[in-house]
Amino acid sequence: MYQYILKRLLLMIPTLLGAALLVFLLLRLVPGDVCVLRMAGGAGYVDPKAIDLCHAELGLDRSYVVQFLDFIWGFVRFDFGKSMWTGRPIVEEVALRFELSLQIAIMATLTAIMLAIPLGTISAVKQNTWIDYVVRAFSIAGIAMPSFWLGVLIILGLLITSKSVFGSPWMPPIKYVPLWVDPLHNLSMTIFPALATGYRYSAVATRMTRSALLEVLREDYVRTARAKGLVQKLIIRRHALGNALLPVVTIIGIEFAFLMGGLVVTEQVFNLNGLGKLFVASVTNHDYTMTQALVMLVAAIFVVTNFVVDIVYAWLDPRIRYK
Amino acid sequence: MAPELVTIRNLKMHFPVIEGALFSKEVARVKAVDGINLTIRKGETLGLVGESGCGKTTTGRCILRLEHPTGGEILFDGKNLVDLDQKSMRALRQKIQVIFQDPYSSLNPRMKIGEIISEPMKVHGTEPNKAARDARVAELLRLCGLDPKFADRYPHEMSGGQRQRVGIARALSVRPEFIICDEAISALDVSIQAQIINLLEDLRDQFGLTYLFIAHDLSVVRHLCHRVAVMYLGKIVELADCDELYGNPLHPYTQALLAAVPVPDPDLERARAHRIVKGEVPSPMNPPRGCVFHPRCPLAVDSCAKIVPEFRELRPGHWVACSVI
Amino acid sequence: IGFSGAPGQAAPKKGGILNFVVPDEPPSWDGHRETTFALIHPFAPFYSLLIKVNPENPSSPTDFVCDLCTEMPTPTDGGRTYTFKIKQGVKFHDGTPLTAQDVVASYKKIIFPPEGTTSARVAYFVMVDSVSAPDDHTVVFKLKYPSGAFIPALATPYNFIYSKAKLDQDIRWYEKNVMGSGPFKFAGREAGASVRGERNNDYHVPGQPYLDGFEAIFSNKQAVRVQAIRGDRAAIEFRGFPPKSRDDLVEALGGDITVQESDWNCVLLFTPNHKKKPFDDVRVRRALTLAVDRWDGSKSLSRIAIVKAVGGVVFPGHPLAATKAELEQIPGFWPDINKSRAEAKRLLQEAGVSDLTFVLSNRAVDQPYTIVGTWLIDQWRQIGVTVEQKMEPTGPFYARLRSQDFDVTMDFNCQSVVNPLLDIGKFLSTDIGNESYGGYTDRDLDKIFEAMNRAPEEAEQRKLMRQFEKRVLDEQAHSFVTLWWNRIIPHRSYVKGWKISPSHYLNQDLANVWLDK
Amino acid sequence: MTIATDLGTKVELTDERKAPSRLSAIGRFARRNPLGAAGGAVIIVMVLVAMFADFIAPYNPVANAFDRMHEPPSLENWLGTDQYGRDVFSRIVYGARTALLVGFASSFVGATFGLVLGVASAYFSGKIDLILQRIIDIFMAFPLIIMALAVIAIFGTGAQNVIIAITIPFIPRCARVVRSSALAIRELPYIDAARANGFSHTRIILRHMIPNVMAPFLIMITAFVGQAILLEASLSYLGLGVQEPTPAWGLMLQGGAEEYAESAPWIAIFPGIAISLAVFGFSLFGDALRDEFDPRLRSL
Amino acid sequence: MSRLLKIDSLQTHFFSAAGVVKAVDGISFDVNQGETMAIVGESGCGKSVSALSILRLVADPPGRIIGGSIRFQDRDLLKLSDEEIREVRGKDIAMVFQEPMTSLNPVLTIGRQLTETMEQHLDMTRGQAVARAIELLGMVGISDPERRLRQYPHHFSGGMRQRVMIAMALCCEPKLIIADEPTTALDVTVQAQILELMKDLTQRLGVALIIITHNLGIVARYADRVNVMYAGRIIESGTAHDIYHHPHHPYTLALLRSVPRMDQPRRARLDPVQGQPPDLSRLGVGCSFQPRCGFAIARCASQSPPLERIDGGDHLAACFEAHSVAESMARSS
Ligand SMILES: Nc1ncnc2c1ncn2[C@@H]1O[C@H](COP(=O)(O)OP(=O)(O)OP(=O)(O)O)[C@@H](O)[C@H]1O
Ligand SMILES: Nc1ncnc2c1ncn2[C@@H]1O[C@H](COP(=O)(O)OP(=O)(O)OP(=O)(O)O)[C@@H](O)[C@H]1O
Ligand SMILES: [Mg+2]
Ligand SMILES: [Mg+2]
Repeated sequence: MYQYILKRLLLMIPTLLGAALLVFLLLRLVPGDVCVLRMAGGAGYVDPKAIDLCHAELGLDRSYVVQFLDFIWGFVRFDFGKSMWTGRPIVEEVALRFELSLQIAIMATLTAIMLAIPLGTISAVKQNTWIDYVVRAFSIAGIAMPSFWLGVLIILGLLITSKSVFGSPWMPPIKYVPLWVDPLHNLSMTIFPALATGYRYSAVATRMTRSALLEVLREDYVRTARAKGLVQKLIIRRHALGNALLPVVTIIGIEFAFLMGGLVVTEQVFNLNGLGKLFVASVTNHDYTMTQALVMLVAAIFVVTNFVVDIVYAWLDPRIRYK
Repeated sequence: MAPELVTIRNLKMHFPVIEGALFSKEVARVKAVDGINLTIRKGETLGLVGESGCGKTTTGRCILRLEHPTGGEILFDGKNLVDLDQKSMRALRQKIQVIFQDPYSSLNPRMKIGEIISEPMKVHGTEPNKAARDARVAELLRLCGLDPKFADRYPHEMSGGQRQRVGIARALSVRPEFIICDEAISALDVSIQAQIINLLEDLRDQFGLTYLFIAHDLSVVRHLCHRVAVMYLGKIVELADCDELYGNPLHPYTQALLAAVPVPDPDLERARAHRIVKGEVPSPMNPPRGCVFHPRCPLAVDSCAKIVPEFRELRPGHWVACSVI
Repeated sequence: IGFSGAPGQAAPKKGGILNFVVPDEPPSWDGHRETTFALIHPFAPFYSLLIKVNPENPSSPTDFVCDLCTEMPTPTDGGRTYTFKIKQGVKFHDGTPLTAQDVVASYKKIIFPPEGTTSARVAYFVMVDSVSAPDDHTVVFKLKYPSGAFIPALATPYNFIYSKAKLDQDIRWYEKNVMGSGPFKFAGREAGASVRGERNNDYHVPGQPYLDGFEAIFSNKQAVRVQAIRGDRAAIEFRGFPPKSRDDLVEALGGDITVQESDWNCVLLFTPNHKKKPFDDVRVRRALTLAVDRWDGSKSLSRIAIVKAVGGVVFPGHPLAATKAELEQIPGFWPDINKSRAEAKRLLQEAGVSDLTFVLSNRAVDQPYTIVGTWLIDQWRQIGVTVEQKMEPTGPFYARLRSQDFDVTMDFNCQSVVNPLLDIGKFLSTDIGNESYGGYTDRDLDKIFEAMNRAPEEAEQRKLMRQFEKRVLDEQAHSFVTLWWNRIIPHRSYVKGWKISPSHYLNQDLANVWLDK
Repeated sequence: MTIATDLGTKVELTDERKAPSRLSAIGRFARRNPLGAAGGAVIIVMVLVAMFADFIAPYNPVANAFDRMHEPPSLENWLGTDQYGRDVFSRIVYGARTALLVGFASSFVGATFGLVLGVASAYFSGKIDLILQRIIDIFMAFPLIIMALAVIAIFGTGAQNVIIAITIPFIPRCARVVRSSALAIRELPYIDAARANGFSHTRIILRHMIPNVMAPFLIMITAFVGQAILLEASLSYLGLGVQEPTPAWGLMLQGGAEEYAESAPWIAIFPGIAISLAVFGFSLFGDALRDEFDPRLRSL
Repeated sequence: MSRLLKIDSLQTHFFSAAGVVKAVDGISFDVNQGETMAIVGESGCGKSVSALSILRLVADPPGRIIGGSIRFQDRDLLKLSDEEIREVRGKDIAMVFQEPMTSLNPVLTIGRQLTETMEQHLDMTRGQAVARAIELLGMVGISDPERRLRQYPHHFSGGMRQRVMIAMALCCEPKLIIADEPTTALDVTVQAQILELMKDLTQRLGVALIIITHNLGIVARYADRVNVMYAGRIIESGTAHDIYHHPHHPYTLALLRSVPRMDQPRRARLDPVQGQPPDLSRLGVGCSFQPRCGFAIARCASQSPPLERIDGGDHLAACFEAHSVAESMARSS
C-alpha cells in the first residue's frame, strides 16, 4: 500500500512538469509583455529604457531555458516568487483567494453530492418512469443554464424578494471575510454561488450515479442478492451503491479540482475574489510568475485530487487495495 | 510420411507484468508458453488441448506473429518466422490463416460480408480485379454453405453459425496452406457445432489443408484430429496419435482430463468410477517448481517437486513429460 | 458645465465608514506612475497635494485651492516663477513632519524622474525648468516660459506628496507602500478585494476628515456595482453609471438615492490609421466622419451610455469650445444627416472603396466604448461600409495602438483638470503627440498648437483653436470626436459633502465627505 | 462433396423488413427515450431556424433603431427590442447561426482531432500511447474555460478565435474517450485477423478501428456542441467571445442584459432561454445517443 | 417421494422493442423432494428464464410472467406478495448461477455475503452467522475458512467462488436448489469437482436440485429426470435412461447424434442438426422444430404437438411422430 502511494506520488511529477512547460511556453506565445503593460498599460508614452530596466529586474532578459529552470527550481522549493504585475509575493496575493475558492469548491461539491446521489439513485431505480424523466430534466437544466445567467437571476431575485419582504433590498456581501472571522457574513456571501455551482455540477454526478447504478443493477451479483431474498433497500445500499459509487467518486473528484480554478464566470457575477478571476487578470496582464503559479496550483490540485480519488477508490474497491 | 510444415522448437512466450506507468518495472512474468516443441505435418490436423490459460491461444498467436516470442523458433516451410522481416512475413501471411473462437467479434461489424472476405485478397493482390474478387467471394460463400447473397449483409444480420462460416471463408480467401482454428467451435450451439466440424473436415479433404485445432472439448478433438498435444501450464505434457492418446493416456494429467469428461450415456456414466483430480490450475505467473503438475498429481513423488521432467518418446510417436512413469 | 442633485448643506456629522466600489485594482500604488482612476479612488485619501481643485466648486476649471500650501501664489518674473509657502506642522502618518523638502522631492520625481522610475505626467511639465526649496517652508518652481497650463498641471490629483526620507531610502518604495499625510491612514488591503483607510487624527485640516474610515471594494462587473449600491453593500461608485442604472436605483430606492450629474471631460475619438490603405486617402477618412449622426446619437446614446454632449475637440461649455453654429460647419456635424451620408457615399465611390470593410479596434470596456463602437458600426453600415469590432483589454489595446496595428481605432481623451490647451495635445502629429496614434505628420497643425499655447489672449487662443479644430476634423480629417461623456453618480443619500466634478480623477480625498446616518 | 448449402436461404432477411425500419426506428427511439427525442426536436428546430434565418427574422439583426429602444414584446417586436432598438427575436434567430457555427465547428474539429489521436494512441500503444496520455493528462488538468481563456489570450477575440479556443480543450477530452473505446476494439479478434493478414497500420486504423469508434465519436460531438454553445456564451460574458454587433446569444446576455435585467427583462430572458434550450436539447440528445449506443461512455 | 414443486403452463414473455419474445411458452414439470432434475437445451431456448421465473427474478420490464402457476409446497409462488416471495428466495429455494466470476459482489467480503442471507432469513446474530459460515465453507471444501471469510471474491479462483456460491445456497437449508449452468465457465477438471460436490451435498442433505445445462454428458451422470427444452417449450421429459436410450422427439435424437462421443468409435461424419435455432420472437404456428426436422409431416406445420405420455408412462414427448423417432433410434443403435 505504501508503495502504491509512493508510486502514485511519483507519477504526479511528469504531469506537473509537463504542465509547467506547457504554461511556460504558452505564456511566451502570448504577444506583448508585462513590462510594457505595467509601464504603459494605459495610453501614453513608453520609455524604452524603463522597459529594459523592468525586464532586467523581472529577469525577463534571461534566456528561456534559464527562466524555465528558475521557475522550476523555485517551484521545487515552494518559492513562487513575486507577481510581476504587483511586485508582491505571490503567496500573499493568492492566500485569501485560495481560501475563498477552496471554500466555494467544498460547499459546491457537498451540494452536488447531496443532490446527485439521492437523485441519481431514485432516477435509476425508477428508470423510465416520469420520476426518472423529471430528475433527468432537472439535472440537465442545471448544465444548460449559463452560470452567469443563473447568478444574475439569483441576485435579482434576492434583491426583489427582500425588498418586498423586508422593505429594503438585500444582496449578498461583495467582500469576502473568512469563515471563522464572521461566519454569518461569510456564509451569506458564499452560499448562493455554492448552491448555483453545486446544482450545476450535480448534473454530471447525478447522471453518473444513475448510469453507474443502472449498470450495476444489471450485474450478476445484484441478481444473486435478489435471489438470496435480501430486501430491496439493502440491495441498493449495500450491493449496488457500493459499486456504483466508484465512478461517481472519480467524477466528483475531477469536478472538485475544476471548481478550484474554473469558476471564472460565477466569480464575476457574485464578485467573488477567487482564483478564476485572478487567473483571468494575470493572463491579461501577462503576469508570467502569477499565471505560472496559478497554473501549477490548479494542476497540483488536480493531481492531488486524483490521488485522493485513487486512494478513496482503493478504499472502496478491495480489488485495487491489495494490488 | 508427409513432410513437416510447421516445426516449433523450444518456443517461449513470457509476458512481462509491468507496473507503474512512469518508472515501469517488470514485477513478474507470465510464462504463457514455456518451451514447447511441436511439429505439424502437411495435411495433418494437430489437436491442442488443455485447460483455460495453459497457453494454447498464445502458441497460435506466436505462429501468426501476433506476438513476438521470447525465445525459440517457429519454422514454416523451413523459414523461421521469429526473425523474419516485415516484408517476407507479409508474403507468408497468406499461407497461414486463422479462425477465431468468437464469431461475434471476429468480424468487423462495420463491413459487409463481401468486403470482409475480399479484403485480404485485395491487400495481398491475389485477386487484383474487383469482378474476380466478387466471383471468388460468391464461390467461397457457397463453399462454406452460405448463399452468395450474403455478401451484401452485415455481420449482425447473421446467426453465430453463419458468421463462423464467414470467418472460415475469409481464412480460405487467400488459399492458405495452414489454418489455426482457435476454439473455432466452442462458442457455437451444440446443434450447430457438428455442422462446422463437418465443414472443416470437408475443406481439409478438398484443399489438403493443415490445421492446428485448438480446443478444450476432448471429444471433438478426438473426432477431428490425427494427433493430439496436451498442454498444461505453458508446457506440452503429452503428445501422441489420437487413438493412442485416448486409448492409452500416459500422463496423469491427460488421464484426469479424460476422466473428467462425462459421456452422454447415463448407464455408462453411473457405472464409471470418477477419478477426480484435486486443486485447480495454478497461475502461470508463479508456476510450481519441478514438474508443473506435481501439486495436483496423484502419482507425485518427492523428486517431482525438483526435477523438471524430460519430454520423452515413451513409445513410437507417443511423447510424455513425466518422470514417474 | 452643471450638475443636478443637491449635495447636503447641513452641518457635517462625524463617524461612520464609507464603503465604495471601484471597478479595478491598480497595478501599483504609486500615483506618479499610474494613470488609472482605479488608483485615485482608493489611494487619494491617503495623500495630500500641493494644490487641489476647490472641493466646494470642483466643476470650475480655474478654481484651485491650497492643500499643503498656505495660499495660492501669484507668479513673478513675468509669470515664470511660482513660490509656494508650505503649511507648518503637517505630519506624515508615521509622525514625521512634512516639509518643503518632501514637496520638492515628490515633484522632482514627477517632473524629472530618475532612471528606473516612470512618471506618467512628465509631458505636463514641459514648461518647468526647476523646482527647489530654499527653506523648509518654501517651494519654488521656475518655468522656461510662462504658461497657463502650469497651475492646472500642478493640481493634477496624481501628484501625491511623498516623504523624501522614504524616497531616498527607495525611490520606488511607494509602488507597494502607502505613507502620506492625507485625511486617511492606510489600514490594510486584501489582494484583489479591497483597500481600507482609517481616520488620520492628525490631519492638517482641523476637524476633517469626518469619516472614521473607508473601504474601497474592487468589483469589475458594473452590474455588481450597481446592485451593491442597491443592496447597500456600498454607498457610492465614483466613476459613473449609465442612465438606466440610475433610473433603476432611483426607482428601487427613491429618496435613499441622490443623483449627481455633470458633463465629463472625456471624449471618445475614432482615428483611422493613416498608414494603412485606404485610410491614407483623406476622402475615405472624411467619409467615415460624415457617416456619423452625432446630433441624433447624442439623443439616443445618452439614454443608454455615459455619453451626451456633442462637441468639437474642446470640452463643451469651456470658453474655448466651438459653439453649435460653429460646429455645424464641420463635416460630421452638419444638421442634415442625409446630406452628410450622401456626401460620404460619394467620397467613398470617388476613392473607389464603396464597399469598404474594416476592423474597428476598441477597448473592451462596456461603458461607453462598446456601446459607442456598436453605434458607430451601425452608422457606417448606413453608408454601405461593413465593420467588425475587435475588443481588447486595456493593455493589449494600447499596445496595438502604439504599434499602429489597426484599421480604425477608438480610444479616449480624458483629462483631470479641464485644460483644453493641453488636452488637445492628443491630436498632434504622432511623433510629437503623446497619445496620438493616427500615424500622421502634420507640421502645420503642430504649429497652430504651439502658437495657441503661447497666445496670451483668450480671443486669440479661441481663433487658433477653431483653425486647429477645422484642420483636425475637416481639412485633414485626422481623427474624429464622437460624443463627450456624461458623468452620472447615483449614490446613497446619506453620503454628504462630496460634489461631482467633470472628471472622475478630481476631488477624491474624501476629507470633507460625511455620512448622514 | 456434400456441404450443407441450404442454410443461407432459410434465414434470409426479406426486404420488406428493412424498408420501414428507418422511420419506425425513430419512432422506437422516441418511445424508448422521450427525453432524447425532445432534445432531437429542439436541435432540428434550431438547425432549421439557423438555415432559414433570412426568411424567419422580421428585422435586420444589426440595425439600430433608437426610436424603438427597450420596447417590450409586442406584435411588431415579438420578443421586444434591446438597448439599440434592435429586434431581440431577429437577433436570436440569427444568433442560432453563430451558436451552431461555433458549436458544430469547434466540436467537429475538436472531436475529429481527438478521434485520430485517440485511435492512434490506442492502436500503437507502448511508448507513443504513454507519451500521448501524459500530454492529454496535462491538458485535462485544466478546466475547459481556463484553457479557452488561455487560447483567447494568445489569438485574441473574434468568432474564429473563439472556435479555436473551444476546439483545443475538446481535443484531449475526445481523445481520452475514444482511446478507451479503441483500446477495447484493439483487443477484438477482427483486429487480430487484420493484423494476421498483414494489413498496414493505416488500413487497420482507417478501415477497422475508426468506423467502430464512431458511436462515442458521435455522442461526443453532440455533447460537445452543447458545451461549446455554453462556453461561447461564457466567453462572451467575459467580453472575450464574439463581439458586437454580431448577433450571438452569449453576447446578448452580456453588458446591457444585466443592466436591464429588471427594467427590460426580455433582453436577458430570451437569449438566456435560447441558450438553455439549445444546450438542454443537445445534452438530452447526447444522453439518449449514449444510452442507445454505449451506456459505458458515461464520463463525458 | 412427495412433490415439492409443480410448474404448470408457465409462460414468461419479454416485451422488447423488436417484438414479443416468448422465452418460456407454457412449460410444465414437477420436482420431487430430494430429486435431481435436469433441464437441457441449446442456448437461448429459455432455460435460464424458466429458472428465474420460479423465483420471480425475471427483470420486469421487459420480462413478465404472463401465465401459469408455480406451486411450491402448496403455495402458488406467483400469487405471493413481494414480501412473501422474498422469504422464499434464498430460504426455501436457493440459486447457483453460471458465472462464478461475476455473481459475487466484488466489494464485499465473502463472509459478509454469506452471513447476510442468514441474518435476513434466520434472525441469526452476526456471531452465529459467522460460525455457520465457517462450517459451510468447510463443508464445500474450502480450507482455512476463518481466514477466507475475511477475503474478497477476487482472492478466489473460479472453482472456489463456485464453492462459495454453493455454500451460500446451502446456508438456509433450502428445500430446492436451482443451479443454472453451474460449471459452464469452469475447466473440465474443476467442473467435475464441483458437480461431484453438489451431488454429494444434495444427496446428503436431501435437497432437490434443478440443474440446467446444455452438456448432455453432465445430465447423463447426475440427473434423475431430464426435461429437454426447445424454443421455450419442453419437448421431451423422462428419466435419464429413457431420454438417452429411447428418445421420442426428433430434436433429442438429433442432439444425441450430432455430438462426437468418446464412448463410441470415431465416426466418419457427424450428423448435424440441420438449420438454425429458431428466433423466439418470430415463432409461427405449428411445431417450432418442424423447419429443421427430418420426421416432419404436413400436420407439423399447422399444429403444435402437445407434450404427451409415451405408452402411458412417465416419459413424455411433444411429437406427432414420436414412435417413428423411437424406431429410428432403435434401428440405428
Ligand atoms: N498479452 C498478455 N499479457 C499478459 N499475459 C497474457 C497475455 N496473453 C495471455 N496471457 C496469459 O498467458 C496465459 C496463457 O494464455 P492463453 O490465452 O494462451 O491460454 P489458453 O490456453 O488459450 O486459454 P483459454 O482456454 O482460456 O483460451 C494466461 O495466463 C494469460 O493470462
Ligand atoms: N432481458 C431480456 N430481454 C429480451 N429477451 C430476453 C431477455 N432475457 C432473455 N431473453 C430471451 O429469452 C430467451 C431465453 O433466454 P435464456 O437466457 O433463458 O436462454 P438459455 O436457455 O438460458 O440460454 P443459455 O444456454 O445461453 O444460457 C432468449 O431468446 C433470449 O433472447
Ligand atoms: Mg484461448
Ligand atoms: Mg442461460
